[in-house]
Amino acid sequence: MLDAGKTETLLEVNNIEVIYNHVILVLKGVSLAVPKGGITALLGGNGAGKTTTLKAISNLLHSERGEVTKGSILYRGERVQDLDPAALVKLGVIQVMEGRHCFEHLTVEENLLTGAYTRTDTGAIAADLDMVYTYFPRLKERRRSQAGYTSGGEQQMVAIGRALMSKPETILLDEPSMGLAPQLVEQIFEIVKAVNEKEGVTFLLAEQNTNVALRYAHYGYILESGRVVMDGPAKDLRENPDVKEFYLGMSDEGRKSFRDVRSYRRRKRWLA
Amino acid sequence: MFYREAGDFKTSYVEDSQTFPIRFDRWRYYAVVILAVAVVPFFINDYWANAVFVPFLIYAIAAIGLNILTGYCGQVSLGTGGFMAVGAYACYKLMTAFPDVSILIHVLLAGGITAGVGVLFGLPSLRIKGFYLAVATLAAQFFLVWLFNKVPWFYNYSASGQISAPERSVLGVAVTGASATASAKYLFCLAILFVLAWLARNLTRGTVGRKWMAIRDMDIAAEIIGVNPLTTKLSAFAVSSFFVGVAGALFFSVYLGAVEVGEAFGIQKSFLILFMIIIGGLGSIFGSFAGAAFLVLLPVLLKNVLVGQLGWATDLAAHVELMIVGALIVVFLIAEPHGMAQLWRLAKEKLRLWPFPH
Amino acid sequence: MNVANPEGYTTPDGRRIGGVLMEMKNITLRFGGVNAITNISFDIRDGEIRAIIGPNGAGKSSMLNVISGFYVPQEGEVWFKGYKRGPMKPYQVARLGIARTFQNIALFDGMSVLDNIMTGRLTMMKSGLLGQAIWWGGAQREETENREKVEKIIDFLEIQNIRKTPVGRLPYGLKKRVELARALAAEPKLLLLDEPMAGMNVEEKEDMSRFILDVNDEFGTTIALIEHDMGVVMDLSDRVVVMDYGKKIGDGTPDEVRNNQDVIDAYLGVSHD
Amino acid sequence: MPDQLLYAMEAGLNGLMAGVMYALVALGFVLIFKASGIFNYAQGVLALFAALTLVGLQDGQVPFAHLINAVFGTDLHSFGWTLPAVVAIALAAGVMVLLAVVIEKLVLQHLVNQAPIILFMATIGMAYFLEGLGDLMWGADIKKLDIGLPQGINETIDTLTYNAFGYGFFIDNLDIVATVVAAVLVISLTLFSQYTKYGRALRAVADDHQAALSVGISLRFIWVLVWSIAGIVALVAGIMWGSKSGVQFSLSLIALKALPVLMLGGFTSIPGAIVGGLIIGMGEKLFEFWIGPMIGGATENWFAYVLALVFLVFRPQGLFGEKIIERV
Amino acid sequence: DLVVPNLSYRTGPFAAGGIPYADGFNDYFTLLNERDGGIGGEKVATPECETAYNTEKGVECYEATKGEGALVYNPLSTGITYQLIPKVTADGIPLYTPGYGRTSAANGKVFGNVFNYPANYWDGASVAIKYLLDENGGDLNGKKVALLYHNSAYGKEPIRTLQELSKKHGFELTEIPVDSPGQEQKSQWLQIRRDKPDYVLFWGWGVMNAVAIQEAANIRFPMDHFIGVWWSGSENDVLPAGDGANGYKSLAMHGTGMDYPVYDELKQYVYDAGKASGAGDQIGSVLYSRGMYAALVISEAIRKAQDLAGHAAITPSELRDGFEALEITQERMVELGLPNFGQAFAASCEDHGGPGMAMIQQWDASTKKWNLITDFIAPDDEVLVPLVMEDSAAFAAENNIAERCN
Ligand SMILES: Nc1ncnc2c1ncn2[C@@H]1O[C@H](COP(=O)(O)OP(=O)(O)OP(=O)(O)O)[C@@H](O)[C@H]1O
Ligand SMILES: Nc1ncnc2c1ncn2[C@@H]1O[C@H](COP(=O)(O)OP(=O)(O)OP(=O)(O)O)[C@@H](O)[C@H]1O
Ligand SMILES: [Mg+2]
Ligand SMILES: [Mg+2]
Repeated sequence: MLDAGKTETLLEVNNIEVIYNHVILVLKGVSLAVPKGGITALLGGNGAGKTTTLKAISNLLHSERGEVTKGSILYRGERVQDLDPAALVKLGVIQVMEGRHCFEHLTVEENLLTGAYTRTDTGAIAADLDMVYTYFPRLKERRRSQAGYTSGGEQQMVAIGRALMSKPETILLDEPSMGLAPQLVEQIFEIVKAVNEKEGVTFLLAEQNTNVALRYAHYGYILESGRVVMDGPAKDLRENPDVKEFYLGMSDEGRKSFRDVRSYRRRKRWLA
Repeated sequence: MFYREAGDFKTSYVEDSQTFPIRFDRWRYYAVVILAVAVVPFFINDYWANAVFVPFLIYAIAAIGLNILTGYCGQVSLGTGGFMAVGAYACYKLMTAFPDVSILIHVLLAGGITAGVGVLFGLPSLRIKGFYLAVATLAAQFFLVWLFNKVPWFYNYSASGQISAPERSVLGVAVTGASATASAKYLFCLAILFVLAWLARNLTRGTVGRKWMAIRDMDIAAEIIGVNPLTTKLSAFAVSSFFVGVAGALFFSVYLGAVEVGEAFGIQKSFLILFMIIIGGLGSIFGSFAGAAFLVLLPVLLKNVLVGQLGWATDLAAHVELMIVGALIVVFLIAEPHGMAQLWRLAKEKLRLWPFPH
Repeated sequence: MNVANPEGYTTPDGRRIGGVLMEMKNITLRFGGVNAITNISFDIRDGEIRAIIGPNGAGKSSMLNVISGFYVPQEGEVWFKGYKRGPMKPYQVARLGIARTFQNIALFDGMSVLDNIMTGRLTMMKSGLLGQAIWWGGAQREETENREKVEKIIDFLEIQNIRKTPVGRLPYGLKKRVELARALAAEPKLLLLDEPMAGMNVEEKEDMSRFILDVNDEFGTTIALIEHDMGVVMDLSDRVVVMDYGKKIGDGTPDEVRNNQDVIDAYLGVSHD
Repeated sequence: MPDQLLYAMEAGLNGLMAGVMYALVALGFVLIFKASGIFNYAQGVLALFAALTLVGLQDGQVPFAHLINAVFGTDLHSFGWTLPAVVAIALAAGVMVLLAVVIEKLVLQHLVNQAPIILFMATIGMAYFLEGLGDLMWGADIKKLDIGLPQGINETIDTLTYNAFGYGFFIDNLDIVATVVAAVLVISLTLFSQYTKYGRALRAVADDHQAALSVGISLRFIWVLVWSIAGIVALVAGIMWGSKSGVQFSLSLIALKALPVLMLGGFTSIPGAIVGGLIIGMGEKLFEFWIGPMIGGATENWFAYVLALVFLVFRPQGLFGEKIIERV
Repeated sequence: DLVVPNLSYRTGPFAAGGIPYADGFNDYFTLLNERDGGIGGEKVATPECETAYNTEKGVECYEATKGEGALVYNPLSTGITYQLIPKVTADGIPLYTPGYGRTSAANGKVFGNVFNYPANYWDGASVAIKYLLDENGGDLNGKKVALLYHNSAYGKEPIRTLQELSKKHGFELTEIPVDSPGQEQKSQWLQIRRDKPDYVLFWGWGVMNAVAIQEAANIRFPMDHFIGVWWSGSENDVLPAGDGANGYKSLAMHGTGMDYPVYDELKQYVYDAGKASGAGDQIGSVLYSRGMYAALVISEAIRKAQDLAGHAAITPSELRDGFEALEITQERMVELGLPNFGQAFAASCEDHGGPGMAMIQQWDASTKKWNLITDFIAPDDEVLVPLVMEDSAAFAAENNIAERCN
């Protein structure tokens, strides 16, 4: 397993603040370091700011009237905040957006091919297409369907496959497991792992499914209300009792049945 | 802190759902109403009435109408000019056929007739959506204009096809025709606008409004949770056309006094009113007012500055004016795609936080 | 327990489940060449929590769409409350007392949370266009009455603080909750939930589970639920239908399904417990 | 053959030709809609602007002469040259490309991911601006556009049909040229959008700006590309219509003739523009021919829209448009 | 100062017609100011206001200039005219609409403030038919005449008259409307090609003119059988069609070209002094001449009013009286440096419409010039007067107007 301390930092987020619509302050000073060749997980509850962080990195905030007002984002040591999102993809950073965002009117295969938009090596593209189809045989069956008509899970596969098609150096994955069948969730993380190990692709993933995420990630950050409240190597986080209780749903007696959680608990306030 | 919300506690849902829940807003609203009713009429002259106030009031009615259809119900319409023409011609026929009836009744009936026509042209909206529908509404625009131009019955067989408003009065005061005074015209339009805006506000805050907005935001989901798209869309067409029809009737009878259908109610009018609601803010009654005010005032202002103050040649000024209006529209959309109403909301949100930046 | 008993059955935790509320008979749904659903039959009993599971693209959401009248199956019959349902528009189905949430959140983005939830009550609000326009009197009274009901749901789901926020700004998880609130506002007899817990962490799933159980308990609402989190499905549901490639491959109690070899092969991969 | 039938055939044929002229304008709409989901109302004004620029360049008019004279008290009018048509067309095309760059920079870039209606409105704002600019640059008088295209009745067809039916058909030479040009445009644009990766990128952008950005499609590049092509198509339309009716303000109103075509063919289909054009052109001419005289004539404007509307009721996405995806 | 607002349109769809007209209008007053120091010692101000041919802007312009003490309005738009008729009547300001506007305003008994001499649309229609009668030896029986018109108030004006005339002279009238702006006229011209009318009369404005002439040339319609009203007979209309337009005819209610002594003075006092209106490139064109003619009539009315009132700074209502008492003789035209440019006429309380005569001009494409080919032809008042009476009586009834002049 990779150790964060030893490798160089590929992506660095320094104390950023994000404001939507000029008034809504969402991130209140978030800092992250993503090591090259590692899998870093970004955890946290609803509305913690995971998606916002990823969008800030990939420069997609502008199109949502959001803005990084403080701090800096460095990729390979260079400031990338002011780049065009497309330029960032050329640098090798690609994002899989939350909520799929397939191109509805394009077929599944066309969607995947658009992923390779920035590439010119036709032969390799075809090979990668085959690779994606081996990862997701379901997509091969539906390759000629318009993506808008495919099921939720199929769309999620398209989104991930599309990102893989661009042969990136870094992938920002926003909730990859959402809406996928259980064995597929494992499979996706296996793919992440494989791509990470074989091709050295760096991952930063935002995930609600903490359980799986912490099993595959090397390092984790926990975000609450726009602040990083805890970070550490994945295995340490897994052992942390608070994380266990709130993110893994385990009490001292092991996993509780969802039927038995009788009283609603107030969310624990982390010390910020 | 200038703007306070805290301290305004509501103890009932009625209070909570009133139009201006914040006391400060409410006062400002009363101040504007008093100004409009009790001060303006004493100072208004022909120029201000005919060049600014009367068109503003009438356009505001039309803008509210279109906003109901487009802003609230999400059905983009480019047929507004045509529907205004229906209102105008209906009013003309009624005025000349029943000269002794109050013009107020004629205007309202004209609105009703337009509502009927609106429903008819709204029928395709059940199948056709988005820009296809927008373009399809042009069928109404062109057809109606053609009809009023072609069938002599509509213009009482006059030689040129123009219709001219004879003098008619409300409560003994002339509001149409040459001898109507500036303040009479102004107050007549103001009263109608006031009542209609209030009705529109009621409609949009309750069940009907929610149905419209549901169809606008996601028609399929709306249907699945129990909104009947047929009646909902048609009710929006009907209500919207009613407003637009009333505006058309006033536009012809009170404001211009004589119109030629292709010129006064052409497609340019449809676009103008669409502009008003977009610049003002889709889905906002206040936005309709703001948009109407902006687009009525801006050209007058620009003209007075460029020609009156700077002494430019009129054609240069007109070209530059066109460019400025166009550029301002774009700048507005870039600055705030949700219109002036949203700018206003954001400003309030900022004020609430003032002096802290966030 | 005797699941086939037409009179209903009693769950292990002692809840009484009634007779058949809804029955799908031999449903087949095709899109061009794609068979989304092939000849599936199953029933939903009064008061139970019925889960539908299966791999991605199995046809689960399509099945919900058939129930809510959005898709019209080429073959098969839908029976509700003992009557065969004729061809119906979705909004008519809603008026029968069937409410639902959507897999890809379908909230009305331009409206506040409160207004969104109020739309859930549209089928119950009767005042006409004219009454609404005049507002004072009937319309206002009706609005207030319904508002009270909605406020109860808001309290119940603990979303008081976002009441007036436009839904577009909410994070994913809260949107799901608002959608649930909207469906509940309709006081449905049958509630259809399409992946209500996607994109939530464990804590939030626990909250959501509580809501679902309480709705079922307190209002006696029958629930049909699609979910990929097996923990949730196994813990909450009384009976489970399993679909794969549009076909039904299993139907029974969670325990039965969990040990069904076809289900393990097609969906679970390993047996979950 | 009975005369009435011959006349109808002639009217129908001319309708087809007129339809081609509409299609030329509709093409520009389709391109931009396909590439960004923007309903570009300014397309008509682009055609006007292009034609004005072409005439201005060709005749060596000094741009903004009127303004300059007013401000500096000079008396400029003309550079005193007359450029060959080809050179002037090339230069005008260059201006259109430049315009595309400017539009992207100043407007589109700032409106990424906005609702379609907002973008639509922005194009109307642009239309106003360009209209004012065009007039300010080149003056508002009617200008003659002559790049040497043939005009008037085609003798060959006249003689051929006369010999065949005893009635010579009137087909305008300019319309024949327009048909050839339109065919070339449609074929090459179809090839471009079908067989290059840009074609796919265009459709992706139209579906989802954000997702397109996220896979590395540069919206700026795509938009400049598409608006440039649309600008050049507008130039072609401007040349055709300008040769026919002179160049002045009303040229921008041809956009209104293109809308029903667009609606009928489908907003996203390049071949749809031409097929739609043919159907609309023929339909409105035949209607005017048979029914027009009974109801007072001048029916063409609305009939085109009503015809398209009727089609839409059966096919809400037009003949070849992409189906509107309805799913929950 | 004497304020004579110039409600012009130098932008919009009809700018090409509005520009020369406005220039001619301004330049003539500039000449009076520069050469004579105004009229009766009072300078004339012509504040311009852009209407873009749009009725709403027209209202705004009217109200804006009214405050400056406007003496008379001449909006060059039939639509705006209709709108201003009640307003000027209430405000007591004269409205002068030569060759356009509401035809029945010729009846001074009903329209006290409106003047449309020397000729109006119905006159024009009648003159055109008279000319055709002359061409055909006084008999139009069985001939086919098509009216191609702008589908608006303006274009529809001559229809009634022509219908009456067709009854009287036994020609067959076909009405062919063209929707504004009129860029696409294929159907109309195919119809003409098929029906083969003997003559086409033409009521167009703006781009419609150029397109019609081009299409006529395209179908090889004999151009000398194609006759436009005076609003369809300017250089703008024929130039785009090039040689094809050769022989096209139109009505003319005044002369054109620069062969008039007044141009020497205009050159001296206005053009060479750098005081020309607009770009100064429209001088001598048909519509320029028309604007100048309108200015001339207005200035003569002002002179008359000054005489009647006995002071130079007249009021609008004094000017109204001046219009009503106006008489312009050929001698006066000579004095003004425009011999034979316009017809002589005298107004009266009943008659606000003048004699209504017009000439026919023909386009020579090789020299790019309009040539007058007839003398002034008088309209058929026998047909026109009853029509005017009928229409004005209807207006009077609808608006409760009591007849004057009794
Ligand atoms: N476009 C926007 N405008 C205004 N506020 C926004 C916008 N997008 C997000 N927010 C706010 O920013 C906060 C963080 O949202 P974000 O989507 O980043 O959370 P998240 O951690 O990804 O949550 P989830 O797990 O539910 O996806 C939320 O409170 C949300 O309301
Ligand atoms: N309207 C449609 N047109 C064409 N194909 C469709 C349509 N709706 C669904 N399908 C296809 O039917 C199949 C079943 O889809 P459905 O959405 O029901 O799957 P699902 O079981 O809900 O999957 P998931 O768990 O991924 O949401 C899919 O392959 C999908 O592509
Ligand atoms: Mg998120
Ligand atoms: Mg699904």
